[in-house]
Amino acid sequence: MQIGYYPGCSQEGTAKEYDKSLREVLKVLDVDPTEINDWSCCGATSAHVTSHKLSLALSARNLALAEKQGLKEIFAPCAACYNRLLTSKNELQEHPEQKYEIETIIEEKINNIPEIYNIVNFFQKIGKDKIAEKKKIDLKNFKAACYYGCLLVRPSGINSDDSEQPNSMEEIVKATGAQTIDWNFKLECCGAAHSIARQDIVVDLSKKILDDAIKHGANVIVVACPMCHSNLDMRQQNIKSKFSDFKEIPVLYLSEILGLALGFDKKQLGIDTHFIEFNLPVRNDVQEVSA
Amino acid sequence: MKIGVFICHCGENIGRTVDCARVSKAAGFFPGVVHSVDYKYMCSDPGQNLIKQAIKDFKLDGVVVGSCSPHMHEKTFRKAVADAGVNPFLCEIANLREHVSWVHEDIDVATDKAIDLIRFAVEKVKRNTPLTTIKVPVTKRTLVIGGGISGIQAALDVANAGYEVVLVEKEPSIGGHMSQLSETFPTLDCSQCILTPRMVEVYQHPKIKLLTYSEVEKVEGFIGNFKVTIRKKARYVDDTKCTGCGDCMQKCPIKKKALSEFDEQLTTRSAIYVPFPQAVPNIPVIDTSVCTYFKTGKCSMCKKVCGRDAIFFEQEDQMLTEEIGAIIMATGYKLYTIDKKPEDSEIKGYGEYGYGKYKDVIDGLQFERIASASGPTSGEFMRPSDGKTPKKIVFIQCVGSRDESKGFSYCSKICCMYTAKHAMLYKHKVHDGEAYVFYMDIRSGGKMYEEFVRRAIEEDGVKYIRGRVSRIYEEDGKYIVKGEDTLAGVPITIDADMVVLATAMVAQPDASKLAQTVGIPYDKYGYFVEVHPKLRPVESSSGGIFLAGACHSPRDIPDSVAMASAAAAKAMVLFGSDMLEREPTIALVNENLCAGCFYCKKVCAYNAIEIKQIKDKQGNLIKEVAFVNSGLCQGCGTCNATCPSKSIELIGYTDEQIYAEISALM
Amino acid sequence: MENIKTQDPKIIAFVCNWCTYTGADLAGTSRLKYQPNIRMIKLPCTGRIDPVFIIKAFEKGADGVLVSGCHPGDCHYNAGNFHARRRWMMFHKLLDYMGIDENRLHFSWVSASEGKKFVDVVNAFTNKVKTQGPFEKYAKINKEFVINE
Amino acid sequence: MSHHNTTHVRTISDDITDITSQNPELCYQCGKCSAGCPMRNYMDDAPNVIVRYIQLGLFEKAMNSATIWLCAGCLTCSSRCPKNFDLAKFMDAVREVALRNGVKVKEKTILKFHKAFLKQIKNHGRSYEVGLVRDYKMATFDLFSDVENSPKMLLDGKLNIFPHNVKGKDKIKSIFEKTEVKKCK
Ligand SMILES: Cc1cc2nc3c(=O)[nH]c(=O)nc-3n(C[C@H](O)[C@H](O)[C@H](O)COP(=O)(O)OP(=O)(O)OC[C@H]3O[C@@H](n4cnc5c(N)ncnc54)[C@H](O)[C@@H]3O)c2cc1C
Ligand SMILES: Cc1cc2nc3c(=O)[nH]c(=O)nc-3n(C[C@H](O)[C@H](O)[C@H](O)COP(=O)(O)OP(=O)(O)OC[C@H]3O[C@@H](n4cnc5c(N)ncnc54)[C@H](O)[C@@H]3O)c2cc1C
Ligand code: SF4
Ligand code: SF4
Ligand code: SF4
Ligand code: SF4
Ligand code: SF4
Ligand code: SF4
Ligand code: SF4
Ligand code: SF4
Repeated sequence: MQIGYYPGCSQEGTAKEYDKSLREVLKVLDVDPTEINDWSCCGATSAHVTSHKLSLALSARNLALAEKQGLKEIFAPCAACYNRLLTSKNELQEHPEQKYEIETIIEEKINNIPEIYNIVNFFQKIGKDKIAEKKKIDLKNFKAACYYGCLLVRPSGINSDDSEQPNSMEEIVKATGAQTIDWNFKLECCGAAHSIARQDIVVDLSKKILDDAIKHGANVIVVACPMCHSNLDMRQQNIKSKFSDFKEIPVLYLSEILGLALGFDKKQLGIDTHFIEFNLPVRNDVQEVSA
Repeated sequence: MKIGVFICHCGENIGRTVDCARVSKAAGFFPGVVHSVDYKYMCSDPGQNLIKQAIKDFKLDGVVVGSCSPHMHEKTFRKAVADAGVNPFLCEIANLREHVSWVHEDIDVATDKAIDLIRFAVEKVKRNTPLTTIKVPVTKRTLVIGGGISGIQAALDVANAGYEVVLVEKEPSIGGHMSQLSETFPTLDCSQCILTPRMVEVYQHPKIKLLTYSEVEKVEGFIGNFKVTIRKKARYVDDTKCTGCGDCMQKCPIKKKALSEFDEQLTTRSAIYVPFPQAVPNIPVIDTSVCTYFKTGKCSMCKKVCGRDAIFFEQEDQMLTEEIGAIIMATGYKLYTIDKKPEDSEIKGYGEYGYGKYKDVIDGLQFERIASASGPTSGEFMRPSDGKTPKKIVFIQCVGSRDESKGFSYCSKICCMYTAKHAMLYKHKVHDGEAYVFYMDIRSGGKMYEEFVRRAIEEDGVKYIRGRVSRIYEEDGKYIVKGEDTLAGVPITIDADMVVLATAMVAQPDASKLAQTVGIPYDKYGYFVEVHPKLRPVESSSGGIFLAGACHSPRDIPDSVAMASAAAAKAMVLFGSDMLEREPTIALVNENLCAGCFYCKKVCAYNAIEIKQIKDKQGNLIKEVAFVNSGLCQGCGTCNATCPSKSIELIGYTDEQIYAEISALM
Repeated sequence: MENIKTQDPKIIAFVCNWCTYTGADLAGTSRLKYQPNIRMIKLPCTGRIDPVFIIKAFEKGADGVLVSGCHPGDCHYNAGNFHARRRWMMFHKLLDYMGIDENRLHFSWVSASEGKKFVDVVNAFTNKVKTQGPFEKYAKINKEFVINE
Repeated sequence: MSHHNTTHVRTISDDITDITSQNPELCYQCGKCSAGCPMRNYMDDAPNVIVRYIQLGLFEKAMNSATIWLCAGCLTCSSRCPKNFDLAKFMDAVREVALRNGVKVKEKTILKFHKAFLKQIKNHGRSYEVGLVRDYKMATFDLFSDVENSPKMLLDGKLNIFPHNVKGKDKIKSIFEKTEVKKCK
């Protein structure tokens, strides 16, 4: 399968392991991602909070590049990038006059904007059967809390998932043999936009999310966004220094948990670079299961 | 043709701006006009006599009156003309008051325009043909569809006036939603206590034919003359033998598989069942989707125990036809379900409130059942999940109503009131309990309604919080309700034991289908539409079909009952005479010209156009042509404008007449 | 030229009985004033209007034609005006072909309660037709046609 | 409220309508947005109150509120609003007009962060964390937060010492120049 790939800035920086594990996993699943040539930042939160046009233009440039490259479908592993690209696509399609203006700003024509997938939708497209088929290790001792964060399934209406009770990520995680838990805060915002400027808020919000997952019996959190990951993983340090009784919990990228099931080890997937040490036993007992 | 022209001064009203003498003089020269006069008040007795006398003296066979709007006195002048022996449809009115003297100031200009309008009326009347009003007989029987309080009330009113009624109810029992209610606002009297006697009255009324577990399949004909086909669904119980002893239900081994519709899924029922003990008729039905006999061929327990040998597994649906003169629609409503809805639905559901996921997040009707003395908890407040008495209840209003994104933009009108009632009933029984109501506005327009809501707040201590709730989630057996008090501007979080959602009233899911069957318009929500929202609120635009209760729009019991009685009265107005009179403005087909393309049939909103087969003497089909059913045709003329070969014409507004008017004006 | 342009135009209106005709009545009972050029032909419903009527009106010397009925959805006859509207969509294209300027034909919705709107519509349209000047194309054809007859 | 004979005077509300393509009057003040907003406890005015300020013409109050900067753009409000009012987008627009009008920003650090972030993109086309952190810290003098996290990131190779420059760098710069919101006073 061929697909356009919009990595997003974090993928080359703070979320290098996400990129790495994703590429490994896709290889096994026979997917060949084509990176958008010379893609640039989507503008993330900072663009849309300060200039509507800037945010549209930055996203539109990438969409135009993808189109030029002949890509019909692209996926963005970062929920924020995905959300920006999708929102821009929608606005350009709904408001032709705006599209015209943006085209002049970016000096590119936009005709057929590619289909945009988030990572969960994309794995859905690949199919949980395919994952199950290639599975080497059954992660049955995993009790995963799938964390969608605020942006992955929003805005409602233009997103294919149910925006209040999504279940798509659980479906994919279950294909690894892991159990998934039902919990309350899988959509609650962790405040990533203020991760640096208002750490106090982010620590509060992230703690609530982590506590809820732990309370509902999770032993690992699965995320589908580099921003979510840095907030839930890295910020556990800050939470611990503020709340001494806080118990930590490892946070994996969706691609990493899939990678473990496909037989990669922690280092191959970059899990060793996380702040919270991942030490759930991963046993190769597929043979046992089938026996 | 000898035409007389009569110009009215209307006192000064026309005379001040129009030189009536000049108009009358000019009209005298129009071809065909043999007599032309002006007079101070044409509609007065002397004025009318002037017309009658002129008809006699000049042997007129056409009359044009230049006066006020035809909407005002057309009837008066037509009658005068008829009294003098001329066909009333050979009288035309030129509107010299509303369209000339009152809207223009210059006398010359106004007079010129008046002359034009007279010329044009003269040209039209020349091409008029004598017509007679259409008379159709009336069958004095009423069909009431739906046996809720609206249908019951309408049926009883009509029957008590001495006319026959056929009442069709699709469920096994009549009673509708009112039978499920505990107590009713604003008086808090017991719903079943006031309803049950009415249900029995319907059952015993000699003029009412009650068809429960039945549905209307087809409606043909027109006002006064409908032919209705009704499907009586198989109950698998012979209603002539069954005594309603209930032995069969007692013995039926299926007890848990079917959820009780009447108790809103809070309890279960047997496969053979009556919806509730006071059901009318008290005759069970078998739910074949759960009955073991129908699934596997085994069991027959009910048949064995029935002392009356009333169980009849081989029973089939029966088709009945009824001759009917008037139809009253009373099919009521449904509640917006809080569950996730099917994909194809407009409704998106409320995931943020937990869909149907949380057992103690219930809707208004479920609350009614819990509060009802005849309900699953005998009226004791217990929450569905664990039977504990809820100490803190949150009520949320406008769920699915006033919500364009997840429901409907309209206000359901009754939920403010029933929520106040719910909170009150709860506080009356659980004195130390806390009740919170999240609302956006309180709509309590009605006699003693506002007082009722204030009583809940002032005397019963219900806490009203202005704001919509964003989310509910479960934590340690409590439901965490996240809201904002928009008056104080503070976020509010309540850990409730139970949450009641005042979900919207929505049209019956099959209402639009039924409307199409019956031939009445419905709105985008599926509610039936009245002809005029102010002056004809209980009539549909199809003659002889009336509307009652919540099938028209959300309404409470007093409103439903009032509407039902009004609909009954409208039906009886129809029965006041043996024949119906109708304006003869209908379409007529020229069968020689008609090519049988049936474009006309497609555009007719009243299904008035039928297919007629023309046969030769041997009975061989020569061709098919359009045929206008004069009972159904309303005279809109759309078919006339549509027909490519001009083979169908609207009498009174034929192409020829209109061309003559166009020519006369220039 | 200036002279001709301000000459009194002839305007024919096709209106439905239930809405616009009654709205015009209301203008009258409210004693609102409007320009006197309009001559109304009452029909049961806009659904009755055949585009040929309009052509006919121009052919007979009208300088402008106004068509007005109930608001969409308010039709006395359920859907008559809906059919009318569908017919107009097609008809608009024809107009150009027939050499009739779009500005000479106006469609509007005036309900029974919109006396004021009726007045506004009539005044606005009358002014518009005035700026168009008399419609002479067909008059010429007419003349020739009459001679040939 | 406009009358036939008065000419409409453009207001900030019109600017917001232009940016968002939605009419602020759509909001009927139910408060569902505020009820679910994750940032609600840190805000001074509830999000629905910001809309109300604009509806009432109290533009200064809206633009001076800390709320508009604390909004995290999480879309919780937008996806639950019964009127389909996109409040998150509306918040973006209020911030934008606040910047245009040179209003004194209540949450300075947040704005400084955004500016620092955008500067990296403007210069390199992609985000450059080291530069971002450097610029942001210079701007806020908040030199010591996150010291416990940065060394590990550097060691793990997650913080690139050098920026990645995209080829179309100049184009990006020109996009910025054409769209950056500038103070209009
Ligand atoms: C929670 C709640 C509490 C309420 N409390 C009060 C209160 O305290 N006081 C008050 O005044 N009002 C109250 N109401 C409103 C009250 O229920 C309605 O006003 C009333 O029931 C309307 O009566 P109806 O006969 O029009 O409709 P319904 O009660 O809905 O009856 C319609 C009947 O038609 C039947 N039917 C439907 N479709 C067909 C078909 N195609 N063919 C044949 N039959 C059909 C149905 O089976 C039903 O029997 C409450 C409503 C709710 C939801
Ligand atoms: C400001 C205002 C605006 C409104 N706008 C609307 C609206 O937009 N839409 C709407 O639907 N409704 C509107 N209404 C409501 C509407 O006016 C009433 O619903 C309606 O007029 C009620 O009609 P009625 O015949 O019951 O009473 P009334 O109109 O009051 O008629 C009663 C008649 O009885 C006569 N009468 C009184 N006593 C006696 C007696 N002892 N003997 C003989 N005759 C007597 C009176 O002289 C009067 O003619 C409005 C009301 C107000 C005040
Ligand atoms: S079917 Fe027989 S057993 Fe059942 S209620 Fe009727 S009479 Fe009694
Ligand atoms: S045959 Fe069906 S209805 Fe009768 S007792 Fe058995 S399961 Fe019940
Ligand atoms: S009646 Fe009250 S609760 Fe019901 S929709 Fe209207 S305002 Fe909301
Ligand atoms: S009291 Fe009158 S004005 Fe107030 S809400 Fe009721 S109807 Fe409206
Ligand atoms: S449209 Fe005319 S020709 Fe065609 S079926 Fe009807 S009447 Fe006959
Ligand atoms: S005049 Fe109207 S109602 Fe009558 S047949 Fe023609 S289209 Fe139908
Ligand atoms: S949820 Fe929507 S309508 Fe309600 S207050 Fe917020 S923005 Fe306004
Ligand atoms: S987008 Fe902003 S206002 Fe809306 S819920 Fe999120 S933080 Fe609150």
